[in-house]
Amino acid sequence: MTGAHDGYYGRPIVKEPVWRPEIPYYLFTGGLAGASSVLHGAARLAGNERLAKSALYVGAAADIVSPVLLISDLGRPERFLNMFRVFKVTSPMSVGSWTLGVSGGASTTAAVLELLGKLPRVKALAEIASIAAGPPLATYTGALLANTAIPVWSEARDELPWLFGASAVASAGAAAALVTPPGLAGPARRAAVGGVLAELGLMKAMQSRLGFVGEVYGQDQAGRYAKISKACTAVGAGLLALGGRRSRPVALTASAFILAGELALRWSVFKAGFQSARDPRYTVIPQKERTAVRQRGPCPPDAP
Amino acid sequence: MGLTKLLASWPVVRQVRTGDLLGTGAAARSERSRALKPRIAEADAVVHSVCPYCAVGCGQLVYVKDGAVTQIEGDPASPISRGRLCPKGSASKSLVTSPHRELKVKYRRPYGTRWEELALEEAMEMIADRLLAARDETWQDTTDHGRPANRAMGIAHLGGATLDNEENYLIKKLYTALGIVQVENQARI
Amino acid sequence: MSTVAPASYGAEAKPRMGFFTDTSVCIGCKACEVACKEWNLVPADGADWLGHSYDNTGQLDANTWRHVAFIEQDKPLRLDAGDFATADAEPEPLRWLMESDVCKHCTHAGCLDVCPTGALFRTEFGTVVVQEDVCNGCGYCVPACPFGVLDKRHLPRRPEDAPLALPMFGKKEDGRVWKCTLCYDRLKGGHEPACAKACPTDSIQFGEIDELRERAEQRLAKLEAERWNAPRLYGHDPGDGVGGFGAFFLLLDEPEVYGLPPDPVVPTAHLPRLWKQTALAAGALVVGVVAAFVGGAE
Amino acid sequence: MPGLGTSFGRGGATDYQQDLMNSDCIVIMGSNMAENHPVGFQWVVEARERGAEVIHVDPRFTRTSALATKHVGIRAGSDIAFLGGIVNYIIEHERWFDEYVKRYTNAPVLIDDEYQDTEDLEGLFSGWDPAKGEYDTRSWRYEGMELKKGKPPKGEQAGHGGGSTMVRGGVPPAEDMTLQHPRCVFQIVKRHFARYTPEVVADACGCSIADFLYVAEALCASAGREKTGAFAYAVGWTQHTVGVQIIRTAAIIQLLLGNVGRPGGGIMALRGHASIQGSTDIPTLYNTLPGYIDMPHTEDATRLDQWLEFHKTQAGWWSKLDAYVVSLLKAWWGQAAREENEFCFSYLPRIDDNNSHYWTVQQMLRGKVKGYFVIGENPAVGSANGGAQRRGLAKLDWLVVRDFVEIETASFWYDSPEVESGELKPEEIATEVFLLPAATHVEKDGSFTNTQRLLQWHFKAVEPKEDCRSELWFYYHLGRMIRERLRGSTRERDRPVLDLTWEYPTMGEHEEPSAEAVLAEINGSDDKGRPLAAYKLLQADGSTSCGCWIYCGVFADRRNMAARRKPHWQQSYTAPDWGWAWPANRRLLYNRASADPDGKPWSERKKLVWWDPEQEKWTGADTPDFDEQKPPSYRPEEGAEGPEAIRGDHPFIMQGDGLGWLYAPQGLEDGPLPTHYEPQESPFDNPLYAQRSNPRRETNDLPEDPYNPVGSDRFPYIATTYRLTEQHTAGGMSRWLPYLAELQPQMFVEVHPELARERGLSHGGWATVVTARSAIEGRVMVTERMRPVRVRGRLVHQVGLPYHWGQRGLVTGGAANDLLHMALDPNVHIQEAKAFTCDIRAGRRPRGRRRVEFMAQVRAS
Repeated sequence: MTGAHDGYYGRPIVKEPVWRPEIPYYLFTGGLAGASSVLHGAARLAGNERLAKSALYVGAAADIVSPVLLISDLGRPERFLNMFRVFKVTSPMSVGSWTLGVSGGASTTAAVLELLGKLPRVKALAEIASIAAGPPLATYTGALLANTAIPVWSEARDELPWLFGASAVASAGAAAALVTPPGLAGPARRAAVGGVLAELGLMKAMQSRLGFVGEVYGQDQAGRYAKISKACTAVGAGLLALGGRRSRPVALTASAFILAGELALRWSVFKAGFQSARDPRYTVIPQKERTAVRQRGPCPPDAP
Repeated sequence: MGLTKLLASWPVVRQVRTGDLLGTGAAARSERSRALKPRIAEADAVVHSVCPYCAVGCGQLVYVKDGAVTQIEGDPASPISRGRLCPKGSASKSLVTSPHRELKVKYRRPYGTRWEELALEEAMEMIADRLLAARDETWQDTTDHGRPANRAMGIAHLGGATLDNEENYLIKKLYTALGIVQVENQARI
Repeated sequence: MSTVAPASYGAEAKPRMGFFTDTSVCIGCKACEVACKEWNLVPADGADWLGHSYDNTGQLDANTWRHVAFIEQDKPLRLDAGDFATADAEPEPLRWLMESDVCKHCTHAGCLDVCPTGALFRTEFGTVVVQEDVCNGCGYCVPACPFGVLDKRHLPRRPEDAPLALPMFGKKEDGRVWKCTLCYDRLKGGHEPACAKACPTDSIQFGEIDELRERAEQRLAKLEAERWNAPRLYGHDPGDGVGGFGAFFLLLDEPEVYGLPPDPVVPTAHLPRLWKQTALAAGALVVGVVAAFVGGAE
Repeated sequence: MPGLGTSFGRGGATDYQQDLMNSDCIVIMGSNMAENHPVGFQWVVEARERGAEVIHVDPRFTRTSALATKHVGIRAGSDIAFLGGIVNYIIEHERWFDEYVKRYTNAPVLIDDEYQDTEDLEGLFSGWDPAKGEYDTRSWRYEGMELKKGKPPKGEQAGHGGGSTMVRGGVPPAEDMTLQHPRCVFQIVKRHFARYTPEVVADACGCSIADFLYVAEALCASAGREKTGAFAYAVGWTQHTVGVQIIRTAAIIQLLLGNVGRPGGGIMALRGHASIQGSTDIPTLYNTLPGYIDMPHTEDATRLDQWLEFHKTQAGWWSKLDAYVVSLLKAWWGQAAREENEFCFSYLPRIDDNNSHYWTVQQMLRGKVKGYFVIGENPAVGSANGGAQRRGLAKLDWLVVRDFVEIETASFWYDSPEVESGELKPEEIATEVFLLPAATHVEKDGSFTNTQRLLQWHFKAVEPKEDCRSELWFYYHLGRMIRERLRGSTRERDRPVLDLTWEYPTMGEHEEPSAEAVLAEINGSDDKGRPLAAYKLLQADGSTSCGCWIYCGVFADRRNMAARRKPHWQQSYTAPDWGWAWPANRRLLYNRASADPDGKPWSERKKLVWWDPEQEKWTGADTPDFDEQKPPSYRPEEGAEGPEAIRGDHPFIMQGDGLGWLYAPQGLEDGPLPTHYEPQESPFDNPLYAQRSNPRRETNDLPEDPYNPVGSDRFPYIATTYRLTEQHTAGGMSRWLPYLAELQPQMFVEVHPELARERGLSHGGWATVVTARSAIEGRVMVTERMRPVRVRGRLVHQVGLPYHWGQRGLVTGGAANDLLHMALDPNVHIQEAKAFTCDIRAGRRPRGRRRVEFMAQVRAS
C-alpha cells in the first residue's frame, strides 16, 4: 500500500511532455530572433547601421532555424501547415505560430533585400513587421510553458515570460556583440549584461516563490543545466562588462559564454518540467493545500 | 474548388463567419468528423449469437460487412445479459478475426520433428482409416469375465463443453455406434 | 476559456452527453478496456506484468482509453460490521477498490484550449475529441491536461496512413495524439459508447449530464445511508477548476489514491493574467533594449 | 450433477440467474462469481442494491468478496465442515421451515435398522467393504423398501433421481410426521451433524466463530414464508474428493430452510463453459446416454426389459424410462430398431465402473490407447497433472486435435517442459498428430445450453475460412466415410454403424450438415415424423423417436424454440419466450414448492406458481414443474404407477417419492449424508473423525502421479487453483488474443506478506511452487487478500495459483495444473484441484536436466 501523496503506485498524474530536444533549442532561437529584431530596430533608430545589420542578420538566421526545429519535432511534420488552420487566442502555441510566421517571413525578407540592396520600400515594411513581431516572439514561449498542467511551469506563470524575455535580450545582445566590432557594439554589450543580470534575479525570485515545487531546479538535469547557466552567464557578463570594449577576443569569449548560458537556461527550464511531471507529489501536495485553504476561507486570487 | 470556396473552407475564416471565435467548436470540425458514421451502420447483416466463453449465455449481435465480421457486441434484448459482456465476451471479434488462428491442417508424422502440410480431405481419409484399424485392433466382444462388452477400448475422446448440443449429439451417437465408450469432456474436469 | 456545446452548432447542437462511473459497483473485470479497444481499433499496449494488484495496463495513454485502477486497502468497505454481526463486532479492515478511469471531457478543457490546429474540438454532444485527420502531433495538449489523459502514439504508422512527409522529416511512428472520443461515431449513430454498453454491473453509466448528476447525488445519499466508508463524488461540480467533468465519478477514497488530481484546474484559467505578464515582459524588453543605447555606440 | 440430482431429482441448476435478484441472502461459496461469471453477477449486485445480504465464503478475498456485504475466509477443502455447521445450527436453534420440511422432504421417512451412521462407525457408514474399497449401499435404504437384485445404478442417472428406489405408490413405507422417531431421517440428520458445533467449525475451517455464526444467522433470517436465500457454487465445490457431498450439504440446508423451488432460492450451479450443461445433458461422457440415462454396464442385465425393470422407478417420471430409452434407440437406429430385436438395445456398448478421463490417461500411460480425439480441450495444460497428460499423449499411435490455434496439446511433442528437460525427445515420440482448424461460434449454426439449462441458438454469420470446419461437419463426414468403408460388412460389430440413422441434409460448398435437422432429431417425432411437443408424449412401443428426452419440445411445431429472441422488455421477468429451457421450458425447477401444500403461495412476496381453484390448474409466472391438472389434494390410488403415483403435495416429481432428499438412500458412492473428510493432500488429520479422508475416493498407483505425504513439512502449505476474469480456462481462447493477453500477461502466485517473509519472497520477484508431481514458476504477488488460517491451533498459509498459462500464446507462464494429482471424487471422477499441498521457494525453477534432478530430489527426500 502506497504513501499518502504517492498517489497511485507512485505513478505520475500529469503526463511528461512528449517534446524532444528541438524544443529547448527553439526556445533559445525563438528568443534570439525576437530580441534581435528589437535590437535591430533600436539600432536603426539610433543610427547605428553596423549594429542594426548584425542584429538583422542574426535575427533572420534564428528566424529561419526556428520553424525547421518546430516542424522536425511534430509527430506529423507533413501536417505543419495545420498550424495555420485556426487562430486560437487560448493557445500560446497558435499565437506563437502566427507570430513566428510573420516575424520569420518579415525578417528574412528584410535581410535578403538588405543583402541585395533592392526594393527599399518593401524592405522598410518588412523591417517594421519583424520589429513589431519581435517582442511577443521573445516572450510568448514563457506563456507557452506556463499554460500547462505541469506544476513547476504553471506555478511560474508570473516569472516565465519575464525570464525568457530577459534571456532573449541577453542572447541577442551577446550574438550581436559577437559579430560587431567592439567600437560599435556598446548597446549590444549593455543589453547582454543587463539581460543576464535581470535573468539571474528573476531566476532567484521564481525559485523562491515556487518553493517546494521549485526544488526540481536543484535536482538532476534541471539542476545541472541551471548551474551551468548561472556560471556561464555570470562569467560571460563579467568579462563582457570589463573587457568587451577593449579586446575583440575577450568580447568573443564573453559572448560565447553568455550564449551557452542562455541555451543552458532553456534546457534547465525544459527539463524541470519533465521532472516536475514525473513525481506525483508536485501535483498532489499543492492541490491539497489549495483545497485546504478553500475549505478554510475564500478562494485564493488566481483560482477560477 | 474555387478560391472563395477554398477560403470559405478555411477554419480561420469559419471562425469569423460562424462566430466560433475561439475556434474550439464547429469551425474546427473537419469534413471527416462531420460525416462520421458508426461502422455498424454500414453492416450488411446483424446476426444473433451467444457468447462462446463461460456458461452465463450472454446474447451477442454479430455485425457482418462483405462477408467479414466487423463488430461483436452485447444483445440488449437478452433477459440474462441485457446487452452487457465481460472482457472475454467483448474480445469475441478478436477471437474470430485473429491472425493467430490456424487456417490449414497441420500434420506431424511419427518421430517427425516438424509440422507438414496436409490436405483436409486426405487428413479425413487418414483419420477414418486409423480409427477403424484401432477399433478392430482393440475390439472386445466380451469382458475377461465373459460379460458382453461390445466395445473398442483403444480409442478415446475428450471435448464438448464449448461445442454445440447438435455437435455433441453426433459425437455421442457416432462413437456409441462404433463401440467407443471413453468419451469425456470438460464437465469431468 | 472554452465552454460546452458552443452556439456554433446552431440547430445541430445536442444535449451534453457524458459518463457517470460509479466505483461502488465496479467488479474490475476490464470489459470497458477491451470493448473500447475492439470498437475503436486501439492497438494492444504491450504485455507487461506490473504487479500493481490486478492492474497490468498502468494508466490512460494513447493505447488505453479506459483504464481500471486496483487499490488494495487495509480499510473496511463499510463502517459497520453488517446486519448479522454481534453488537461489538468490527468490520473487516480489508477492501479492494476498483475504478474505471477515462478522459474527463472537461467543461473547460486544457487540451482543447491549447490545441493549435483545431484537431481537438468540442463536438455537438459537448464532448472533446481529437480529429485523427487533423492532429499534427505538436504534443501541446499532453502536458496541458491536468489528468494526464492525452498521449502521443509512438507505435509504427499503419500502412494506410503512410507519411507523405517532407523527406528530411520522414517519421516512422504514428506520432499523433489519441484519447477517448466518448465513441463520437457511435453517438452520431445513436448508440451508447462501447465501454458503457459492455459494463456488466452498470458501473459505467452513459447519458445526459444533467440527468447523470442527479443520479449521482441520489447514489451518494444511498451509500452514505448504508454507512459506506468515505464515498464522495468527483468532478460533478460545475464550480470546480475545470467547470465540472463530462465524465465524472463516485469514489470511495481521496482522488489521488486512484491516481487522480485532488483539485484539477484548467491551465487556461490563468491565461488572461498570463497574457498580461507576457505583454508587460515584451514591453519591458523593448524598453530595456532601447535603454541599452543610452550612452552611444561604444 | 449428482449432488443436486440425488437431492432434488435433476442435476441442473434449480434456478435461473436473473432470479438471484429476488433473493434476500445469497451465499456464494466454491465460486468466484464476479470474476468468472461477471455478467451473471449483475443479478447479485441487483439483489445487494435491493438490500440482500451477499456473502462470499472463500479461502481468498477476490473481486467477488470485494462486492459482497460479507467475506468469510476459510481453509481450502473445509467446505463440508462449514456447511455441516450450518445444518447443525438450523436444527439446534429450531430454525427450519417446519411445514416445508415435513411435507416436501423425506425428513419423516424411517430408515432401515441395518443403517449405521458415521457417528457409530468413526467416520464410516454401514456397508463399507475394505477389500473392495467401496460401499454396499443396501443398508442405507428406506425401511420396508424392497431391494432389487444386482448392482444398483450409479453416477449420473442415479444422480438424477432415477434408479432402484422402490417406493410403491409414491409414498415411503414408514414415516413419522412428528419427526421424533430415532430412525427417521430428521433425527438421523440431527445426530449426524450434532458434532459440527461452531467451535469445531472454527477449528476445522480456520474462520472465527463470529464469522461462522454471521453466515448461519443470515441464512436462517432469510428463510420462511416471506423470505428466501440462495446458494451459488462452481468448480470450487466440485473439484474435491468430496465434491458431490459438498453440494449435498448445501442441498440439505436449502431443504431445511424451505428454499428450493421458490423465487430467490435454490442452488445456482455456475458452469464455466458455454455448453458444459449441454455436454452433460447430451453427454460427451462415458457413463450416460442423452438425458442422463445410464450407459449399460458390463454387469447389467443384457435384455432390455430386464435392464429397464432394474433402472426405472415405480413412481415419478423416471418410471417412463422405457419410453425414453426406446425413443432414443429409434432416433439412432430408426427402421432397424424393432420390437423383436429389442430396438437394437444390444447395439449399445457397455462400460466398466470407471472409464472416465483420468482413467483413460492411465490407460494411455500404460500404452493401451491407440488413438485420441481432443476437441476444443487442452489437457496438456488444462487437466490435472499436465506432465502425466503429456507423457500419455506421447504414448499414443495417433492424436487428432481440433482447435482455433496450435495449443499445447498439439505441440507437446516439440515444446513441452518434458522436451525442454530432455525427458521426451521428438525423434523418439511415435505419436502421429493431426491438427485440424475449427470453426468459431459465428461460423456455424447451433445451440448452447447455458448454466441455467437454457438452450440458445446461435446463427452462422460468416463462412469458416480455408480448412476451418465445425465439429458438426467433422463428425458427420467422418461418420459418412466410415460407413462407406464398412458398407457390405457382415460383422456383428459393424451393424450398429451401418444401421445408424446418418442422413442429414447438407448445404453450401463445404457440405455443412444442417444443425437444425439434428436439433429436430434431438427433439423427437411421432411415427408420422411430426415433431413432438413434450416428453410426456414419448412412447415405449417404438412409435416415437427422441434423441434426448429432456430436450423434447425444443422443436415443437417445427419451430426452433432455442432461437426465440423476444426482448425481455416485451415479456415477464421470467422471460419464457427467450430461448428454451429444459425441462418443458421451466425456468425455476420444482416450482410447485413455491406454493404451500394446499397450493396457495407461501406469501405474496414470494409467489411464483400456485393452484387456481377456478381454472382447476396450476398457474403463475413460470411453467409449473408439476402435472398442470393435478390438484394439491390429489392422493394416488393403491398401486398407482408413474407420475400418477406422485401426490399433489409432493413437488419433486423426478424422485420416486416426490420428496426432496435430506438423506439420499441411494445414488451416491460415498454415503447417504455428507461428512467432512480431509483432502487427499492436507497438512492435518480429520478434526471430526478417525477416518481421515473420503474412504471411497479414487486414487491410482501411477509413478507419474505421486501424492504429497499427509502433514509433511516438505509441503507445508495449502494450494488452490483458480481462474481470472481476463483469461479463459487453459488459455486456448484467451492467451492468443492481444486485448486479453495484455490484461493478465503472466503466471503469478498469490501469497500473504507473512508467507513472503517466511520464504524470502519479494513482490514482483519469482517463486517456484513445488509438489511431488512438478515444479512451476511464477511472479510473486504479495497481498493481504491471501489470508492464513488458524486450524487446530496452527497457522497455515494458503497459496493462490491461477491456471491459465502454458508454453504457447502471446503470453506464457507456468501451468498450475502440472502441480495437481489425479485423486478423484468417487461419484463423478473429478480431480481435487481446489485443495492440495505444496512448497514454495524464492527464485525461478530449474531448467533442462537440472529440473529432472530437482524433481528426483523432491520425490526422494
